[in-house]
Amino acid sequence: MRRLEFVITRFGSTLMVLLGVTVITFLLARTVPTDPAALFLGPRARPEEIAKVAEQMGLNDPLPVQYVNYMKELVQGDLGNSISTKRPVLDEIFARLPATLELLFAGMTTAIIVGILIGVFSARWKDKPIDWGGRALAILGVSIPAFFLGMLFQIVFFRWLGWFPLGGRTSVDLRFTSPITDVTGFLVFDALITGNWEGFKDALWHLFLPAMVLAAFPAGLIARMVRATMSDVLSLDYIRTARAYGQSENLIAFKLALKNAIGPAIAVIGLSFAYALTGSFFVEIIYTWPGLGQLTVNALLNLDYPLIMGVTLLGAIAYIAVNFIVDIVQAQLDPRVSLDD
Amino acid sequence: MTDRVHSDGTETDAAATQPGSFRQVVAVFTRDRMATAGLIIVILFYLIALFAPILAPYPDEGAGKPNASALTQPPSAENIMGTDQLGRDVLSRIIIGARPTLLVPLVVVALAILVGAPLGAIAGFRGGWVDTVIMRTTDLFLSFPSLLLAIAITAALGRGLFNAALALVISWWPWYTRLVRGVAVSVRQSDFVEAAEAIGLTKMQIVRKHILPNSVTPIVVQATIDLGIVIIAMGGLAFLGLGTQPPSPDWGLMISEGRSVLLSSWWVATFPGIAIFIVVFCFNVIGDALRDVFDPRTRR
Amino acid sequence: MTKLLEINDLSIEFDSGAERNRAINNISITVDRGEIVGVVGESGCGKTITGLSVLRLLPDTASITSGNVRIDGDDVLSLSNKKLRALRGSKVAMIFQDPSTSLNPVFTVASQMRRVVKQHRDISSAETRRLMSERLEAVGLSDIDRVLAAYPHELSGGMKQRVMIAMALIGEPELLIADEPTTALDVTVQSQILALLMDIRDRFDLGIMLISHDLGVVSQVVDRVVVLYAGSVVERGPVPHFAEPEHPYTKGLIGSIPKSTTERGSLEPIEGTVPYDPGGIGGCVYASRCPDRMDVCLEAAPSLDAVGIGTAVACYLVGQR
Amino acid sequence: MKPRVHNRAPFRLLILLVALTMLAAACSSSGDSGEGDGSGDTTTTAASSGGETTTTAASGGSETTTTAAEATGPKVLKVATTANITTWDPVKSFSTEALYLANIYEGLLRINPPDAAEQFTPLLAESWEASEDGLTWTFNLRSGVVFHDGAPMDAAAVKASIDAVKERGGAGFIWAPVDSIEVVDGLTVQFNLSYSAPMELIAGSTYGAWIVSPNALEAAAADDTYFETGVEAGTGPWVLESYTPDTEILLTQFTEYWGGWDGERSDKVLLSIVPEAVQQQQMLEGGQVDLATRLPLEATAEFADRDGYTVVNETSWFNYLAYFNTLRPPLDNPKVRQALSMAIPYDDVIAVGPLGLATQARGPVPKGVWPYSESTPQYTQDLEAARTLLEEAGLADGFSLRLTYAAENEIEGRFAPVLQAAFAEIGVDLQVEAIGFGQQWEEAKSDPANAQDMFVVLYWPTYADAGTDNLWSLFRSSEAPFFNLSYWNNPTYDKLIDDAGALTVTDPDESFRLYGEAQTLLVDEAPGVFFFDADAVYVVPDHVSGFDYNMNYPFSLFFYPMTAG
Repeated sequence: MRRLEFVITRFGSTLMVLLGVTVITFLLARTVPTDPAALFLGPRARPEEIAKVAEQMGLNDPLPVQYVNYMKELVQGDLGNSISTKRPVLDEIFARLPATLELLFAGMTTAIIVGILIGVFSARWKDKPIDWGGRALAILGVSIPAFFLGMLFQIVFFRWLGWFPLGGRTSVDLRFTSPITDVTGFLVFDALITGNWEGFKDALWHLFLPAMVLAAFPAGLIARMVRATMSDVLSLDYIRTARAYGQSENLIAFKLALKNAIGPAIAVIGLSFAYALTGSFFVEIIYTWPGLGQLTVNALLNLDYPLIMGVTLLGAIAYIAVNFIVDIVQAQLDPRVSLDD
Repeated sequence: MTDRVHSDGTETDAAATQPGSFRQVVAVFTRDRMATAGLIIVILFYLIALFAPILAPYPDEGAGKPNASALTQPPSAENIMGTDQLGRDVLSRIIIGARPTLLVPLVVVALAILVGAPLGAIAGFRGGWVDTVIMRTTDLFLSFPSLLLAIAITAALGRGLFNAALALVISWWPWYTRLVRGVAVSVRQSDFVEAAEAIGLTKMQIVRKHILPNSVTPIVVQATIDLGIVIIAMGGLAFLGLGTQPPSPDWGLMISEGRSVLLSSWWVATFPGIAIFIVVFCFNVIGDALRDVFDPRTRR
Repeated sequence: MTKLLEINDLSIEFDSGAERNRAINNISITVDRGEIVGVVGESGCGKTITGLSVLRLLPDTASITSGNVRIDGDDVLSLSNKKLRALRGSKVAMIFQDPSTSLNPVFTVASQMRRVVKQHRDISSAETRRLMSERLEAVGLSDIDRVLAAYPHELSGGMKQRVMIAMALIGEPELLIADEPTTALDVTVQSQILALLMDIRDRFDLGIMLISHDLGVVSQVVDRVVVLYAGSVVERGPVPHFAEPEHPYTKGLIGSIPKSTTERGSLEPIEGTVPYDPGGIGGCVYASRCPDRMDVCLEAAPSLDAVGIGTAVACYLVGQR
Repeated sequence: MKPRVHNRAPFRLLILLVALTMLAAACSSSGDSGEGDGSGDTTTTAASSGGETTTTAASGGSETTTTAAEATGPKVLKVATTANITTWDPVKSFSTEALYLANIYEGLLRINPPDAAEQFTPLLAESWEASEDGLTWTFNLRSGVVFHDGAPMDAAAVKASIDAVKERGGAGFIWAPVDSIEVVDGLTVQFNLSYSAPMELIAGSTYGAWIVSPNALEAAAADDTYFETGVEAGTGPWVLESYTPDTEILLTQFTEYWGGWDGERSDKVLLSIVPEAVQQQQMLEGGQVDLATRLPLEATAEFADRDGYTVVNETSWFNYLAYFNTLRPPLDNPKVRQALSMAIPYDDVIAVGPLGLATQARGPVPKGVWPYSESTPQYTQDLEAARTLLEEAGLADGFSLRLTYAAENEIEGRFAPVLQAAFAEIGVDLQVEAIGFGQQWEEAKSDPANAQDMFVVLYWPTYADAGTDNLWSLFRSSEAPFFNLSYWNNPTYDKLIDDAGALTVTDPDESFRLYGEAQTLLVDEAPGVFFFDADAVYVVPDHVSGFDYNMNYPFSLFFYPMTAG
């Protein structure tokens, strides 16, 4: 019962935070220096048209009224319309979401696996050459900006070695040779479940570099965190007990200690996700990945603020959701964690 | 648990962090050779930023003046890092660009501390509704991915170096509020504050005399690590066209500009990229060394 | 016939970066089958290090500079890692001071015990289960299924220590090293655990090295006592000898133990603390705190001389008597 | 006008949350054991229901085996483009989507490139004639033409289309001379003009001259968003098969096209929207596309030296200029504007901006377009003269100006610093600022008094008459600024332009003379700076045949004659 209570309380406070988040995005949207109505109608609009749309958009109401209206529309899933495409922001976002999610999923999965491995190896062989290498890798990961690493990989893996494509989600030819049937929007996954081997290879081949670039920073974060918590755990009594009973160092590091260390280390996954989310913007631009990042960058260029705020809001929601889940997963992993926060 | 994860992803348990003296900070560098090397390189870069116009071989080109007679030339004796699409010496651009790239993040972090730290001290020390209000606000800002919030703010305020820096301050101060609040709470519970109250120090005096000094070390550690992150964030904003405006140089902007000639003229984007990487790497090495000493969690 | 455990002239140094400290100084201890030997001393005097050295569990910063440790004649210090792991938990088992930190909090009792079985025995899972239940019963636990399914934090301190002992018995050890097994427990539970140790000694013909700071507790269960001070053995002998100990430190140690007969306020703690680097002291290690200190004590360390059968004391006073 | 979201949206917001939750859960659990299959399934399913705009893959293609598809698959022309769809509405369209619409829709006729034997190619009109006074134009339509939706193309459809453009079209102003349109009979349509105008040029316009199925026009009149999901109803050779926003457009043969499908033709045209020039370069080099519409300028020079590629380099309608804000001191003083025009190193601007692939402009009329005149003067850099002029204006100590240019235009971004450096030479501090073009225009239009001092713009005529467009739109005075964003007001110029325009059809020589006078006056008064007319540069691989750049349609490529062998 306490577990359920914890989830409910945690959910309640999350809702409060979400409400605050909408206030911030609303205020930011109203800070935009140009007249939203004029922006919406574009440069060809006549003043009387602008006035009419301003009235319709409720821009003449007092701010609190505008906020209430904004919230009313928001709960109906209406984030307004994009200024440049005139389509509902949510439609635009959903059209791009699968591509970004696929990238994020691949990047985060890689980051978590690689990060944990580096962290564990580092801690297992603390102060040995492996540790030095692991720490260097981790610092490297958090020191290279995604927008530079992405280009570096393009020079090396596309221009010099020719191993990977420069960008895009699939080869252009693919839609004629072996089109991927849209099932989930995750191309690699779709190709796999529909048995489209060519499509699978092609999509994976395109996904590889962007996912690696995206993974670098979070992997570094996770590696450092895992190393720190693992080092702590490895010096604890129960690890000595395990040693005293003949357990091998590898079993100790990769199972007995890791299960203890992973809980605190997971806390960093929420933050890694935040970095990966913004990192995906840069990765998408560099690898012309047709996701939310490209959408946002175009929106920035056109001052398409409903779209920018929509993406910001969803980014915050995603981040909050991830943190919420991380908390719960942490609680699940460690039987001792008291859940009354 | 999540609450204590910092903007660089490490857990600094503020309450448990020893209030170290500045001497201890210095001691870190006398012991750890990597950190010393990092510090020297960082100082070197900042000196370059300070004396940029003197050091740049072609200061005019560095500031943005095109040279129609030498477009995208590969590295050579005259231009050891080559020239960009507008014929400008890449090395000079990097040197002049060190100013916005390195100095502005310094100001950003300083302002974030200036705003965040006192709020954290007040929240932690006063407790009650003041604490609640400040910390709920902090939580609110921290529920956005920081860079995403900065992007949204810059979009709302308008592009440009000043607005980008402002946006980063707005996105970063809560980290310091949270950090200092942790210190403040632990200090408040300690005996010498009781003693201070007993001898009649006012709350503000206690904050000034006990809480803020005790926060210095964790703030220094955090700021070191944050500087690297803010440099990357600034570069990212410039890369997106939101930060420094062309033709002024900025490493992030230079990388962005170099993208269109990436395949034929790799040097345009690569050198500024390496520059930004070196600085951030050094900040991270220094930060790690400091944290190893001052953060008992990772101390042996 | 070789003894079950022989520690001969063992010295251990710690390397803390700039300086090296000798923590254990030429000590010799033996334990035989069916015998409980108490190793007694204040905290920081090297008891735990001695215990850990038997299984080569010393931290990376410690190094053994002289002497050897033999189990059934085999030199532990020169065993290969593989053989060492085979030794740990089977022939020699160890239980620790604080059962609540010595069990892995995120695994169930069954899971932790099963891993020990797997390490040393090749038996089916049903047999494993039976073995685990049997051992848990042997240490006096009931409601075995619940215990097996429990996480450590769901058990009381005494239960946890019983689980630890049961775990130690799984590998059918000949030698048990018990490092302050009762310190973290309530007084009533303490005596139960001590009784349990005696019980299993009898049933399994174990040799037990019982490490404790509490001479009073130890003397209830052990056959012989070794008193350690600052890394050196200052006095040893069978329990009866300690009714009238001879070394000033041992006397002090007894004086500082509360007894039911002791009147309030008559406890006499020993002044001062254990020296930091006993290896670097020229004279008697206890000289700095000794109420009966003489000039000679500061010049050279007294040797551990036999004063009776199985009894030895390292003190100039003893020689003068 | 008020935009609406259809009502499935809240449901989808929920799905988004679920999807994100699942993603996170999958991430967390994979950290533990590396397993994530079950949750991955849910995530992706949920996520995909949002992507409704993604149209399914090539019809039938997924049924056949891959090898068979490769062997017998359609002949596809693959093109990388940068052009985004701002609207699918052919009536409203006034932007980059012209590239696609020009292949889906047709006008009455097409204007041929300057070097062609005939001036026009008849399309939906087989012939036309003008009355003596140039006020009545009669077009005889081609018979048997049907729209993609099956409706017949006839005089009523032509009238409806042009009326719609006049009423709500983005480029509706081009039909300004047309007073009324009469349906004479099923296949004859007559335009009655209020003043004479070159109707062939107007009917051959890139924008606002497409003939659209009446059914679609009706639907669009009732529902503003009718076209927006990717609906079309033209007569052109290509049918829009699928459209994924910002990603790709697939065109397929319209089997009933009046021109027929004899000879070497492509079966489909796949247009990948690739905003990045570098990416397009890679796709072209890697053979992923047959044609790329935008390559890095640096790369085109390399292609010229390589076997297997031809670089097509032609004059174009693209005229780069900058407005001065003539409302505000010091730019209200012609001497200052002249000084600034003289400070510019035009050769460097051309060398740095378009990498030399341009010619210095003679005023706002692009080379090769009526009424371009070789006698229009040009400025050349003369810093001494510039300084003298500033002294005369009492501004020897210099001043500062703010210039904006379109962030999305790479060429402007390249030469803006050249201006900055040049102005510094005469003591003028120029702040340059890259903003989105829409924002830039918005700023200039909404508040002239506080707008930017200089506004760099790339302009091209809407149809092949730069007199009624460039000269009129950019610099003739008007009450509400639209494109005359120098806010220049010169009655002499206005009269010259108006008079010249009225004589275009009836007395072309006099019209040309008057236009010439106006252009000389314009350059002399310098309400703007005229930089260069950029070349249109295309890299055409040798395996592509039928490529023909038509400068009269600067944003369009016609895929009908093109094949990739």
